[in-house]
Amino acid sequence: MAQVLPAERDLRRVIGDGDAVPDGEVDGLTEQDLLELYRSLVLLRTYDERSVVYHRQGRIGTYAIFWNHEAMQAGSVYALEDEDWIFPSYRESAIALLRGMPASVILQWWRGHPSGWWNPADYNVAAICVPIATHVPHAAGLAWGKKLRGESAVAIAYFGDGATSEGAFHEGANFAAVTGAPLVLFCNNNQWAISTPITAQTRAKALVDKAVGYGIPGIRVDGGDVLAVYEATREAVARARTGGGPTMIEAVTYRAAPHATADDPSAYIDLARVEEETRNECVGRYERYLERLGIAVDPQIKVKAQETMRRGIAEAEAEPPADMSLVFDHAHVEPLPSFESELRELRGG
Amino acid sequence: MAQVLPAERDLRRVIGDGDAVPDGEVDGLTEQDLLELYRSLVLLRTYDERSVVYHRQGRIGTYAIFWNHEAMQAGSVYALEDEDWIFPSYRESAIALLRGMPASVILQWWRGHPSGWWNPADYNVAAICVPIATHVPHAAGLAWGKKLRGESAVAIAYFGDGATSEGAFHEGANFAAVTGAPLVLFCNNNQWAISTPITAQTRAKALVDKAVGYGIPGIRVDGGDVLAVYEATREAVARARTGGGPTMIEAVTYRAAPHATADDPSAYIDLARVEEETRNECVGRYERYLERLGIAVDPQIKVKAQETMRRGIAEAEAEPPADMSLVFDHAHVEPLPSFESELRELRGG
Amino acid sequence: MAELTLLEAINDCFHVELGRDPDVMILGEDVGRAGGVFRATAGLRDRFGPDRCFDTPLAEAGIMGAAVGLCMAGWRPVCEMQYDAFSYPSLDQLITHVGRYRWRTGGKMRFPITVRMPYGGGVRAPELHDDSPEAYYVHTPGVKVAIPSTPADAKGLLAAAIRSDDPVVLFEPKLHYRTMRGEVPEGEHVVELGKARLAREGTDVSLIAYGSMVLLCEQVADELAGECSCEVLDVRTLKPLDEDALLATAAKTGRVVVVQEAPRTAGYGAELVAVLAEKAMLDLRGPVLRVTGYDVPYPYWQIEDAYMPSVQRVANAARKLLEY
Amino acid sequence: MAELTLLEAINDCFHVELGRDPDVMILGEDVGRAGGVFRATAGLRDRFGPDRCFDTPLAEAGIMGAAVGLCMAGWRPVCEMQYDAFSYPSLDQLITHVGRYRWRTGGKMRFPITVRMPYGGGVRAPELHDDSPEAYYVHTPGVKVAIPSTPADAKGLLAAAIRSDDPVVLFEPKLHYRTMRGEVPEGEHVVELGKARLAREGTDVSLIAYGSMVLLCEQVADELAGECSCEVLDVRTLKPLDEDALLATAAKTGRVVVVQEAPRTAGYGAELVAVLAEKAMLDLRGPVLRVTGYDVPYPYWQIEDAYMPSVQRVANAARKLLEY
Ligand SMILES: Cc1ncc(C[n+]2csc(CCOP(=O)(O)OP(=O)(O)O)c2C)c(N)n1
Ligand SMILES: Cc1ncc(C[n+]2csc(CCOP(=O)(O)OP(=O)(O)O)c2C)c(N)n1
Ligand SMILES: [Mg+2]
Ligand SMILES: [Mg+2]
Repeated sequence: MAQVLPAERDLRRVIGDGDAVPDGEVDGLTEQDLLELYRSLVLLRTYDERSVVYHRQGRIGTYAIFWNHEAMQAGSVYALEDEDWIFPSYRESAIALLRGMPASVILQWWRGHPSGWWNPADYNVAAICVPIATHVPHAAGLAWGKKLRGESAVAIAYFGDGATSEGAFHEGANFAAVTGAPLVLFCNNNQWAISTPITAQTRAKALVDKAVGYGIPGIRVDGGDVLAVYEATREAVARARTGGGPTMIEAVTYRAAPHATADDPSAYIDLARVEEETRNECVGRYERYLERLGIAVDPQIKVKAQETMRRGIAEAEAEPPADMSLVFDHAHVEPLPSFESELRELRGG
Repeated sequence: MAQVLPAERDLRRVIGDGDAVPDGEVDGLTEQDLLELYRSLVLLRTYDERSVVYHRQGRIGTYAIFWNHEAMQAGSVYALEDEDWIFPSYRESAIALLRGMPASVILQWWRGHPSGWWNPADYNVAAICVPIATHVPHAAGLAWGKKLRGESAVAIAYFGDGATSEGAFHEGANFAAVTGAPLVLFCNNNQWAISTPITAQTRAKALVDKAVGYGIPGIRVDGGDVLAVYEATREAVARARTGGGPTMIEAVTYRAAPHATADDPSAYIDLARVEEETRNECVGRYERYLERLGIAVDPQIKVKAQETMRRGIAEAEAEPPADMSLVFDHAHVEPLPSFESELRELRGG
Repeated sequence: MAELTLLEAINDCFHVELGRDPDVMILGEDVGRAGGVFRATAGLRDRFGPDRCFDTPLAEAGIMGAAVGLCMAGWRPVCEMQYDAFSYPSLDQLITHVGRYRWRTGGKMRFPITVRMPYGGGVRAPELHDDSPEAYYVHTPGVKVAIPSTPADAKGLLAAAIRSDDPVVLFEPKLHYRTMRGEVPEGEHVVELGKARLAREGTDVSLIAYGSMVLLCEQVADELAGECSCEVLDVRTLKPLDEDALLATAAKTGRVVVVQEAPRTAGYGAELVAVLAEKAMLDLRGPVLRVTGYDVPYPYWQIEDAYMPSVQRVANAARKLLEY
Repeated sequence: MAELTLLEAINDCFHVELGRDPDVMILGEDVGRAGGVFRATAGLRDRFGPDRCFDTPLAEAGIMGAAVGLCMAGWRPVCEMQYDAFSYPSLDQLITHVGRYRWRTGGKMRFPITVRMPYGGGVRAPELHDDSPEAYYVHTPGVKVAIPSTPADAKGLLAAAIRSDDPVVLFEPKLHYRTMRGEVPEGEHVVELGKARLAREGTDVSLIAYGSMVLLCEQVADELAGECSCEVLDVRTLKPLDEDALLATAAKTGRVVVVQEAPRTAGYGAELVAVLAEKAMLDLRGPVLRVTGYDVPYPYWQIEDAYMPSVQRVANAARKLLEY
């Protein structure tokens, strides 16, 4: 079993600022990899920005914006194998794009259409978890269950800073630690839970300090630095896969956008800080890094991402309306006897 | 605000072993205090041993034995003021004896008689908490509420090693930390939760490591050493009372008796270890310490404790049977309209 | 009297009650800085300070559990659960402590906790923002439950809950938060717990409902106006139930339809029917019918209307009774 | 057939089912080393290894939540909740995930979770060891519920639950764990979910119950033998309910008493009455009566008998109907 490391409080960082902080690099990443990461970032950014527009146009419902969270998602997923399982919260609603899920499926989810519900086993991506932190025990159970079967898959669960206050986070993290489950506990610390700042959420100096209490290693990383996130996750995944059990990663970023389309943060947020964070957002930071390295990015990457979204929304909107029978379908494997007559009644029969 | 200390992993200890480990002492404790602590230990020990007998005699119901836990209870309560609130679990069922509650009340609780239910405000001792860890948020709320009112009272919540796995512990501890509530989180780590050993409960090296994750100081103390427990609690209480917020204390001991009268640990426990722990039990350790200091103990202390128990059980047994109306009384301040006719029906009217 | 929305009526109540009693405090997620995600608590943090309208950590069991302790310190806490389905983590504290702690002290201590939450569907939201969980709460000993259906009652029942020395849980029909307006008495306004409201008088069929289903029943009454005369009873307090009002309308019309948005099986509607089946048998001219949500997870929103009791389903039930 | 206690029948079932299907695993507090605090899982850790009968940390929501993930990894988890009231921390996972996850995958994944727990009072225990929480579970969409009243059914329903691809919650009458003995088929024995059991045939009054109240109803039938002939229907599966059996006994006798140990308001008994009030109205010769626990915290044990439905209370209800 890997040695249990104490939690780190220092933010790991790879990407410099083109000035005082020098650029680093991640062992083993080729230019191909760097471009692949860029593609992921652009895809997510495009998904997010288009979704806000679609919402304004009334084409999708309420939507949880993940602008400036892309580096955490892209960097961590790039450290996974396809066999590894992803447990997203609503903040990572589009993460399955990185596993090849059509954009239309996720858009349908936000459109409240049943074709937005997928089979987790198709992409090894669990359903989007709406209630805070309740998926952490699921991820622990899946990872533990895989280990019990002698399979090599690892799981990663994404949750926010607010989520660390929930009992479900605690119980899931402890279960994973005790069972030695191959799990990465990935905390997106964007410093807000809707209107509640991190200082009202915890008295801990760093959320990753919680790792110590579960007897597992913790890593704190700059969440706006896609390479640092990748590297940290790769380390955690390797430990998990070789029997070292779970790791908690705290990725520190800042929610520079509203919590969701329905939210107006002006009442509670520091707008100057938001502006500063916006200037330093993660996709631009990575673009400047690539530029400094002299790596040219194909403009087609952005064009293709736009194309993906155009096709996605078109496909979603072309889907026929859901049939009422779906009210009853899938609630059980063996349906309740009442359903048949209830559906008949509903159809006006 | 007091500085946040890192959690200590070393066991604090005051009482030596009369051999390799020298005796220490606690600043400010007089001989009078030392004898007072002894009186508390004997009272609790007597209560516990008599209760096991009463259970065997069928005079009380199932009973949760706290043999070898007395030092934790006596030492910590001695560090409190009367205004301070105690939140016991079932393992500290008799702790209110130390606040002057008649033994009959607690015996009645274990006899399932309504006169065993008391007004917490009479002794500043909350009701015995049966579900694991659910009283931790209560204690946090009380302590926070007192602070909000500008009152100086502090609270202490007792819970076991198993309890640290529950979401309720986590949410309560975090609430207390965030609100700066004057609370002592007192973990009785007796290394077992019924048949589940501490190694199946957590992967942490020490339970007090959890304190770091809440951003609060943690103290690890020898739970069989009444003076070390007293001293640690005194420090935590002082910090709480002066605005420094909560402290977590992990008191390490060993459950040398069955979990409760209904439990047979022979199936799961290491009997040699139990024997060793029994030889080193906390009341005897303190007696030997006093002996080494040359402090004579009045044999009347034990006699009086026996007398308290004799009177307690006699009073409990003399209580008239509870009236059926108590099924309905006290469920609400404004009773439900149905209760009147239901009681009439019950009385056969 | 002012014309207020349901939400404004709740906010108005808070201003009155926090002003009136310095022991009342609000705690919940985002109730302070943001004034609540629906803005039910807007302006209270500024007016009464951050301690009396407190942004808690994200932990519903912690909120409910802390409230128990706050009562012991002399406070009258009002807990907001951000949405119906996000109250489930607090059920443990509710069942094991909120409903039992007074009894556990032999009646010596009071636990004047108010729990309130937006509930119900029809708002085109992602899953778990649409539940009608009242049955879990009503079944819990030691807990009273009320559900307003008008702005005036939203204010009056909340005031009654806050002033009650018993724990009271309030469900607020979020569907009507901003769309329903009504006259609301200014200043102190208390609606006694345990009293139903006759929303509409009628003679042929009784439609019995609470919360957002009351308006639906009134629409059914309109729809059926040419065919029969519907009485609409707004149960308003689910526990304690106003049995007299329930039995009176059953005695008057002899035909009863109970409407509930929650899933059918073991919902609160069953309790209403059971009371009638025990105590109004001789008055009934036919079966007691329920129109309810189905025993399924609340659906994705594109088909949520199919789940919801509709004017048509309720009207059909009423017609069936008329033909009986 | 062997004569087994209810507990032995459960243990026997586990031996058969874990032996039969390598994907079945048990998790819970003290289920392994100790074989459960009631010893329902005795011998399983030794026989099948600590991974298939796993001692979890003390965290009920963690147990229920981990079970969801275990299903995704191909396991068929059986979760033990140590006591009724200690299942409440897991209600959140039950309601938000166990009952909804299959639906959430468009029916693509299966969640064959079994949850079992000892329930009910009468055992002279400290508080919160006596609850009858079935209504919370029955009301939850996506979840099936069964409650055996005999050793044979304890085995057969547990086997059915374990083999079911739907989540099933089982409540075991702890009062009868060791005191009730009965013939239990050896080896594989499955009692289909959704079928009631006619515990006693009769013609004048139907006593309808489940779990530990069935034996009580049989005692009432004996008690009343000189006065009338009682039919006793053991509902056995609460969801899905065997409506045919319910309606058949109501049609046969026309007089129905529903007996439930849980608090009265919005208990499962109300659902049974509501079904009768909707579908058996013409068959009924009088009101449908409920005999239940009261809407109070389950009392301290010295007076718990006053809370419990008694032979006398049920017999009185039956007599009332006969006089009607
Ligand atoms: C159990 C539960 N309680 C409350 C909510 C409502 N809610 C949705 S998002 C949110 C804030 C979450 O903050 P955080 O965990 O930091 O994640 P972020 O949204 O910042 O990514 C809240 C309170 C919920 N979804 N689930
Ligand atoms: C919520 C809950 N789950 C389960 C139980 C049953 N139970 C009673 S004591 C106990 C073990 C507690 O262990 P620990 O917290 O270490 O305290 P100890 O008994 O050792 O003092 C369990 C599981 C309970 N009382 N409450
Ligand atoms: Mg956040
Ligand atoms: Mg312990």
